[in-house]
Amino acid sequence: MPVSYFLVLSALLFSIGIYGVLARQNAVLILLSIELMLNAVNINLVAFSSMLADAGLDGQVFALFVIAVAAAEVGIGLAIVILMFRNRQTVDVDEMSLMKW
Amino acid sequence: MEVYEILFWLFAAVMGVSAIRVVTTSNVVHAALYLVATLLGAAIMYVLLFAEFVAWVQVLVYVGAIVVLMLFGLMLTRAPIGKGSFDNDQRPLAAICALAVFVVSSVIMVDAFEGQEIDFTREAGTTSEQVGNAIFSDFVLPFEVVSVLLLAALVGSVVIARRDEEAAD
Amino acid sequence: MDWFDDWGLSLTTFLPLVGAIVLMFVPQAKEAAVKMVGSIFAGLAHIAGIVVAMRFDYGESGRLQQVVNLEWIPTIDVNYHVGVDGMSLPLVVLSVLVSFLCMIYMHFHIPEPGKSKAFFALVLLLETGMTGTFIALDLILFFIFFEVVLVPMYFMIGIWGGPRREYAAVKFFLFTLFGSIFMLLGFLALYFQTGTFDMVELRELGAAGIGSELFQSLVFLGLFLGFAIKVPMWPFHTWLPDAHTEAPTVGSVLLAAILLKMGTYGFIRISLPILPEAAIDYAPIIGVLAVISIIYGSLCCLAQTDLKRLIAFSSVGHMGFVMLGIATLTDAGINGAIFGMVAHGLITGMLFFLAGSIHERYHTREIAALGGILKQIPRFGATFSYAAIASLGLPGLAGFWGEFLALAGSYDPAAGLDETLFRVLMVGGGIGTVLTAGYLLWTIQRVNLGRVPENFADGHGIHDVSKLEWIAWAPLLLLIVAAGIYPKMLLGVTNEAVDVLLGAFGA
Amino acid sequence: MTDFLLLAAEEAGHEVHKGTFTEYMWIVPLLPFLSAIVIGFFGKKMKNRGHAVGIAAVAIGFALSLVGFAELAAGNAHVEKAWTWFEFPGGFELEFGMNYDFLAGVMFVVVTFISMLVQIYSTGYMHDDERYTWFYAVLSLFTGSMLFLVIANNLTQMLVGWEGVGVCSYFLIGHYWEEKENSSAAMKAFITTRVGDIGFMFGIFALFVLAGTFNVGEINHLAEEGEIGGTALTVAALLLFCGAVGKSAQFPLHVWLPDAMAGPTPVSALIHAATMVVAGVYLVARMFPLFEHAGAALDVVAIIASITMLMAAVLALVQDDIKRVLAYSTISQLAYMMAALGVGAYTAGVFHLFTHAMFKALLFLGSGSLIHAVHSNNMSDMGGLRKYMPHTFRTFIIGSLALAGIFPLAGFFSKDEIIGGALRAASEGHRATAWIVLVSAVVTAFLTALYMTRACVKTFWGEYRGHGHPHESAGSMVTPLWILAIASVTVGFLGVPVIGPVHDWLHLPGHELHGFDPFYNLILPAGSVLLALSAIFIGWQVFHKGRLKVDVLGGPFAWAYRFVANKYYLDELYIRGIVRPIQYSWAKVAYWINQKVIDGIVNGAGTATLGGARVAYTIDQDVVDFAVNGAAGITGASGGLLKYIQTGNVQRYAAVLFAAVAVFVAAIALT
Amino acid sequence: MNVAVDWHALAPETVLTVFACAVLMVDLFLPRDAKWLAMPLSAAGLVATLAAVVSLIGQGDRLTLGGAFEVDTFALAFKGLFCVIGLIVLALSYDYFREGEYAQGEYYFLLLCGLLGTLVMSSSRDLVSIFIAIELISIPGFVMTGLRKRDVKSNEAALKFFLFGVLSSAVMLYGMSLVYGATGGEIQLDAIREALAGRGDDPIVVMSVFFVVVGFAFKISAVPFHFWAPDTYEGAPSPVAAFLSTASKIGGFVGLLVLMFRAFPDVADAWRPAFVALAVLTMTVGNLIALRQRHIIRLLAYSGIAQSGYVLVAFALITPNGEANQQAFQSAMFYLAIYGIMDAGAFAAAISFARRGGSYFIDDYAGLWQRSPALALLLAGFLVSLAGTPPMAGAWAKLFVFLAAIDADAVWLAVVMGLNAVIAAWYYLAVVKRMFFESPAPEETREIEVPYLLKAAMGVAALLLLVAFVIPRPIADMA
Repeated sequence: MPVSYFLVLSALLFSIGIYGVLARQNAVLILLSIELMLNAVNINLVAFSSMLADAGLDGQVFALFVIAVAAAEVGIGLAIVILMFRNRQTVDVDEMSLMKW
Repeated sequence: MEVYEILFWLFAAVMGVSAIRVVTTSNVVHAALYLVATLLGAAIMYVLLFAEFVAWVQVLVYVGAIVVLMLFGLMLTRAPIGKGSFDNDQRPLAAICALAVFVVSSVIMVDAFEGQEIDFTREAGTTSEQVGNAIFSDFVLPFEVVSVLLLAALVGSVVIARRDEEAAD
Repeated sequence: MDWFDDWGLSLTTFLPLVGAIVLMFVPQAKEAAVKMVGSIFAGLAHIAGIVVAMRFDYGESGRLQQVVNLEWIPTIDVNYHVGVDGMSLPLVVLSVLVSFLCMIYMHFHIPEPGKSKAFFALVLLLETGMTGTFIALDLILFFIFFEVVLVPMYFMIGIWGGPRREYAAVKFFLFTLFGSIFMLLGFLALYFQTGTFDMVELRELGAAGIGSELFQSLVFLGLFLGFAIKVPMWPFHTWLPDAHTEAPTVGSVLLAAILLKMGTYGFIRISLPILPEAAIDYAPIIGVLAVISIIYGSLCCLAQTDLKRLIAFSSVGHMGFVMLGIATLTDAGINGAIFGMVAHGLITGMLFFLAGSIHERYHTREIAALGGILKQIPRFGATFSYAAIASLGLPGLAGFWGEFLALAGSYDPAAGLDETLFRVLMVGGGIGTVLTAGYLLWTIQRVNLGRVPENFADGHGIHDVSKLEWIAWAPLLLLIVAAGIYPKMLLGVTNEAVDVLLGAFGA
Repeated sequence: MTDFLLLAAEEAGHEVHKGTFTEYMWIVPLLPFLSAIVIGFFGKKMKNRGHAVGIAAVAIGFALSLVGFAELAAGNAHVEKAWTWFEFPGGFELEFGMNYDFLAGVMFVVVTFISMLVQIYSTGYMHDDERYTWFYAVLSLFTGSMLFLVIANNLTQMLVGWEGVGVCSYFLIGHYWEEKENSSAAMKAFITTRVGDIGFMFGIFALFVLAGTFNVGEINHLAEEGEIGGTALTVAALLLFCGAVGKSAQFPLHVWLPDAMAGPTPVSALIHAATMVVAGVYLVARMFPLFEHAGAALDVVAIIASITMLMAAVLALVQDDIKRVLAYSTISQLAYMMAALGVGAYTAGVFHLFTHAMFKALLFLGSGSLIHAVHSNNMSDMGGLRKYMPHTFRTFIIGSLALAGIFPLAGFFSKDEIIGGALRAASEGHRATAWIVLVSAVVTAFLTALYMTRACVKTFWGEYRGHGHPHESAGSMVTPLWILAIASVTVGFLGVPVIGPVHDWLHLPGHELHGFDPFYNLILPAGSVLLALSAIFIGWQVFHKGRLKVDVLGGPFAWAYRFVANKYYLDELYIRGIVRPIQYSWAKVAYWINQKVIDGIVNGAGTATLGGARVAYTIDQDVVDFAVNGAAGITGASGGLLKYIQTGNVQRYAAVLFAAVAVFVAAIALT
Repeated sequence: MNVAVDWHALAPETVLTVFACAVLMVDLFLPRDAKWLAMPLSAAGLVATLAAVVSLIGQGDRLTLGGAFEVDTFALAFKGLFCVIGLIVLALSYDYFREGEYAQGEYYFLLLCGLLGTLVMSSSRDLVSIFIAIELISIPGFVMTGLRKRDVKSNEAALKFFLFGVLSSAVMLYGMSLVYGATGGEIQLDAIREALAGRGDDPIVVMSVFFVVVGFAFKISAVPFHFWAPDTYEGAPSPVAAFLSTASKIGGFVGLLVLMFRAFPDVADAWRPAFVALAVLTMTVGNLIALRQRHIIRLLAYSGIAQSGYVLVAFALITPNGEANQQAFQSAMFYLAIYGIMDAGAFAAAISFARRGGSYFIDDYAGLWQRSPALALLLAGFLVSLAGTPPMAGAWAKLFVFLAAIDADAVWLAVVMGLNAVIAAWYYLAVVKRMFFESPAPEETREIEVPYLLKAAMGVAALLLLVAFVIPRPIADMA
């Protein structure tokens, strides 16, 4: 079975992820979209690694690392989102057209 | 048409649809759930590709941890469960762009891996032991580093997320 | 004393730097100490310079002497390669001398807002840069010194300058930087063509011809931009009047006396010997621009109402003569050019001193407001007339020989140059000398002669030349007449070096 | 260190005849220079305020010049010696040398003699001047430079002295610089002559390129040998002549000399009558062989001279300021000398230079004495002064007669020689221009007598029209007058036709000496004397007896009078046509260009960059407007919930980026 | 199972890890008013690491962990640099965090983790390690940016930085996965190069490289992928900004360097245009926008962007056959080294000025010279160095890139650089002008007292720059 099937699938996921990143407004949703992209990456890696079964398992391992890192990132990301949310309640809106001069 | 092909097409379809829903649904929780679907689909794909270990990790870490975390996050920030658009005003542009990326990359990849077959006739896929060997032979350094990284991430998210009771700064 | 033949030059160059560093540790409160330290180091540098001159072998002034050549950045073949020959020696001596005189002058003229410490430190830093430029025999080293000068001068203008000092300072810096970037590109291009930054080697290679004609002319163009802006040549001169007008007296003096020479020196030390063919191609352009500078500068002088600005524009004219001399590519022309550099250094430096002192006494530089200085403070007035007349190129004073030789050269330019064109240029230069006489005499008449304006009649705070001023000026005044009566003093030193230079042209 | 000041100068090697004294003639210029320095630095402290030094120096100089001249006369040919001033490998050698021959000898005598007398005279005339010492310093400096110019063995050195005397004259003309017009006159003098000097300098270059040397003797020699010639030589000669025109106030550069009368009268006597102004003549005389072989050069000289002499003589006729009368007379007399050279009458020209120096100095000093007495330059304020100041009167008359060329005074011989020379040249047809010279010379002779008569009449006869009581000047002033008067009477005899020694002294090799010729030596002189006398008679009738009154202001000749009274509008032309435009219009234009155009471009570049910066910044900020939209989102969120992070713009931007990347990849990868 | 590990080669990383964990542990037991002790501890850690690095110098190249980890001059040079920068950043942080009472212990821990990432990056020679390293550099960055938790700016900055960081990682990873496939399963750089040899125009290769480059372009904030940087730097705690614009950015560059020069040179013809565009855009836009900044941190941010533009020039010079590559590589290294020091110095000065109710606005720098000459002089020094004028080492940095450009016959690039240098000088001088040529506002005449650590940091940085100017040889040789 051609490896291209998987590649196209990953390409699909990747571009859907891009779409989400570009079209979504909610930070969490953007994060979800990025997760889609990361999965596309993983599918690629795994597909390749089994396509080149004799060339070792680098692809799969790589994929594992990606998953791990993704987990870490999600953790951080949500923490930041929560923090931000918390400040929204407390901090006055007028002070916030910031970081521009 | 072999069985694994059927499986592939089936779950590919599922993944595609749910992925699209992830980025289009107007309900945050649904979005998260669709993501779960996609990720599970991905796990199936890994199985098809003889990467059981990766598949398990995918299920555990992603579906188990990440998505749950996400849902927590959504709850915590009390995102509206109900309707409401989360999209900005440029879906078309985004769509075009995504389409462009998709077309270009898939065309190129298909062309590049013309005739590259995945041999499904091989017997049992990679065992977790093989993976372990691989990790501890060639990937010791990344492994160690990743552990530090995870630690850092942990500490980081704690620092960020915890309410520091005292009124600092 | 042999060690001196190796290290004398470096000593001359870096003593001021040491002085500047030492100054950092002298508390500003101790004004006197600051001044003392500053002058001492400048003085030491001056002595070192004189010793260098004394140990110079005039028998073969064409040869580079007291050469030191050390590896500096081997990876790109940059060396600490310094030395002097007949072309650079006078300029080295000039710069140490003038800097020292400035130091003396600064003892009692620290312009607003004071801060003598920083002021002295900057002058010392400047001195290092200037001297270094004249002894460097490695392109990168040259470039570094060439650039080092920018920073202190920028601060000097910016902090102690006149009302529009900020504009002037920035303009000066950016303008020069702009030029020197292209100069640097030229240097690097040379490096990759020849694999060396060493001027001496490059000169040898240059005689044989480096690279294609196109390459040469492009590189020459780059260098030209760098040097012409520094000179400055029309139409790259507009930074000069502003810088001069705004700069403090000492700044103007150093600017006129030495900084401008770095450009012309670059031409004779680098552009000409290394890229002779291109030089021949460019000579007519340079000549034309030079003559434009002469006439144009004189005309602008006639239009000035501010004394200092007038002198600034006169520099444009005088440097025009220098460039004309260089453009002729002849013995006479280039010797004349070097002579002109030194002469202009002495004379215009002197004039800026005087302009500064006038401003200090009368609190204005408006020519219209001044008058009868010769009546009120005769010695000062006499000195002013003397300097002005020297500046208009009176024979027997330094100003003459530079112009004479430059024009002589352009009557009979080097082989391969269009004779007719250069004779036309000569005529233009001649007209220029008449105009020069015109505006200078007119200035004398308006500033020096006539009756004393009422508002100054009481003579309050208007004193004649003070003792320290005499000390600071006497050397210049004497050298002006000495160089005029006995030009061989300079030409004897330069002409062999120039001959070596012209060797590149098969002359 | 000695090396550094390379003071050792080596011999440059020209043929050198040994003379006992003439060897050391270079001392003569040196003395005044030294005295100038001494006076300049210590004069104020001396009790005599410095004049003693100056007079002493120049007196010694005079003595030496006489001795030297005697030695020349005794048959020692000219002495030339030189040191290298500096040289370039390219055969470019500049010498610092002396060249003492009869011509130089004559000049030496004239310069030192007049200078001496003038300085003595000035002790009286300048007595109360506040810049007395300075005055003497500059006088000495001038004398030095003049002698330096004369003794120069090469053109460049001559140029140096040339400019030196120029600047001295600038100082002295502007001596009373409190008055603007005086300093302006000084500037006018300097700049006008400078115009000529540039020509001189170019001439030097041209000759150097032709002859490969600056040395006068060699150049002349090469010219005679015909080594150098052709148009180039003519051009070179003419360029040199430009210098002469400037210095000797020939048309069209004569305008400065009358104004130069703004200086103290002794200065006018020394510089603007006897010495500096003849430098031009001296130059032509010095380079005479060159001029002879330089094609049409001499003709140009002759024509210019003719124009000048007439023009100036006419102007002298209408002046009221006595010094201006003399000034114009000087111009026309200088033209006389030039004309002489122009027709090849070298001897006559130089001889006239010599005699003229005497009586013109006399006249100036005399007029100075008058002015000193009546405190005015204008003859309209004088009159009847012969009663009050007998000495001045007598000497002045002698001078005038000499100038008018009455036998046996100095002027007679020299002028007669010139007319004779012109006639010879014309009749023998050497030169076509000789006729012009002849005619104008004769007319000028007549006019000269006429305007001198006018001057004398208006000054010494009639009633005193001035204020106060004029009185004879002090001895220090009168003595020089008498000495000069005697000189004016006697020196002429040196030039008695045929037998006068001048003919041997100033004889150029290759020119035949004319033997006795009744026409040239009896009839012609008689004629010219008659001419002069008739002019005097007419003048007496018109100006004293008041016969033949012509209403100059109205009447048919009014236009002519106005034309002349305005100096042919030449000054107007120069001022309005050249000076003012440059000084104001062109200068303004150039400066405007500088500020608006060139600097405009420079600043424009800066502004453009800033503009670019503004644009880039705006785009950047609008596109990457995170915070502002974030704030907007927060505004939404203030409703309670963190709904949006409005990254809209960023996303649009990112979208474009991704699309761009995709296209880029496609472009590169699929081609 | 067990692979031979060259522990000495790993020493620096090991030491640093140990100290990082130590900091974390100690922090738990420290009372609140003694939390600052974490700083000296981390400093000690960095010094120890530096020592370890030094101990490796001159030992020749070492390759361990199956070629994943290489210790050569390049790696050592950068490790040293990162340690120095790290120390400077620590010095900057001390007072800032102590007074702010932010989570000090964690902060120092995260900082060390980030630095560890840079160290690993210097030695990583395969895709996975590079990926992990860059993540290890970024993730602590996200957190540290958000450390001023009460400050909305800080939060926004963190979120923005985070989102773009993750996105860029995703893009980069996608590229890497394709490289993996296209090369037939290679992840070692040298192997990749072999696999790619002669496939310069293979679409898949080109595309994969592109995704990688885009990913990195985000990390090093190259125009047009720069937009997150200024706001992030501004919102982040200033010391963190310093870290981001020096260590973190240079880390990204190191990754890009090894990838481009060791893995992808044969594909150069395909992506050179991209790098040319990136370089020109980055320096020009960066400089132009910097011209308009009135907030010192934003100015430094944009100037930093422009500076990376000069480095990118080096990448635009790579050629497959590559006789000029060496030159380019060296110039990039040299530039990064100098840049790290001078930028850190500039940040130090800005922080010192902003302390204690100071301000970040350049207008308020007016007459700083009269208030505290030393500070003004130092800042001026750093700016002059950034402007690339003698007598500071910045001049050499520029010079080397010029050299490389000319060497590769990319004259026009050099010219563009030159013009940019002039523009850059303009805004650097504008600050200098404020400090020296203007007199302070009447009420603002008090001297600014600067803590010793900051003084030390600036002093060291300035000294390094001066020395590097006088004797650039060591760096030049190392490069």
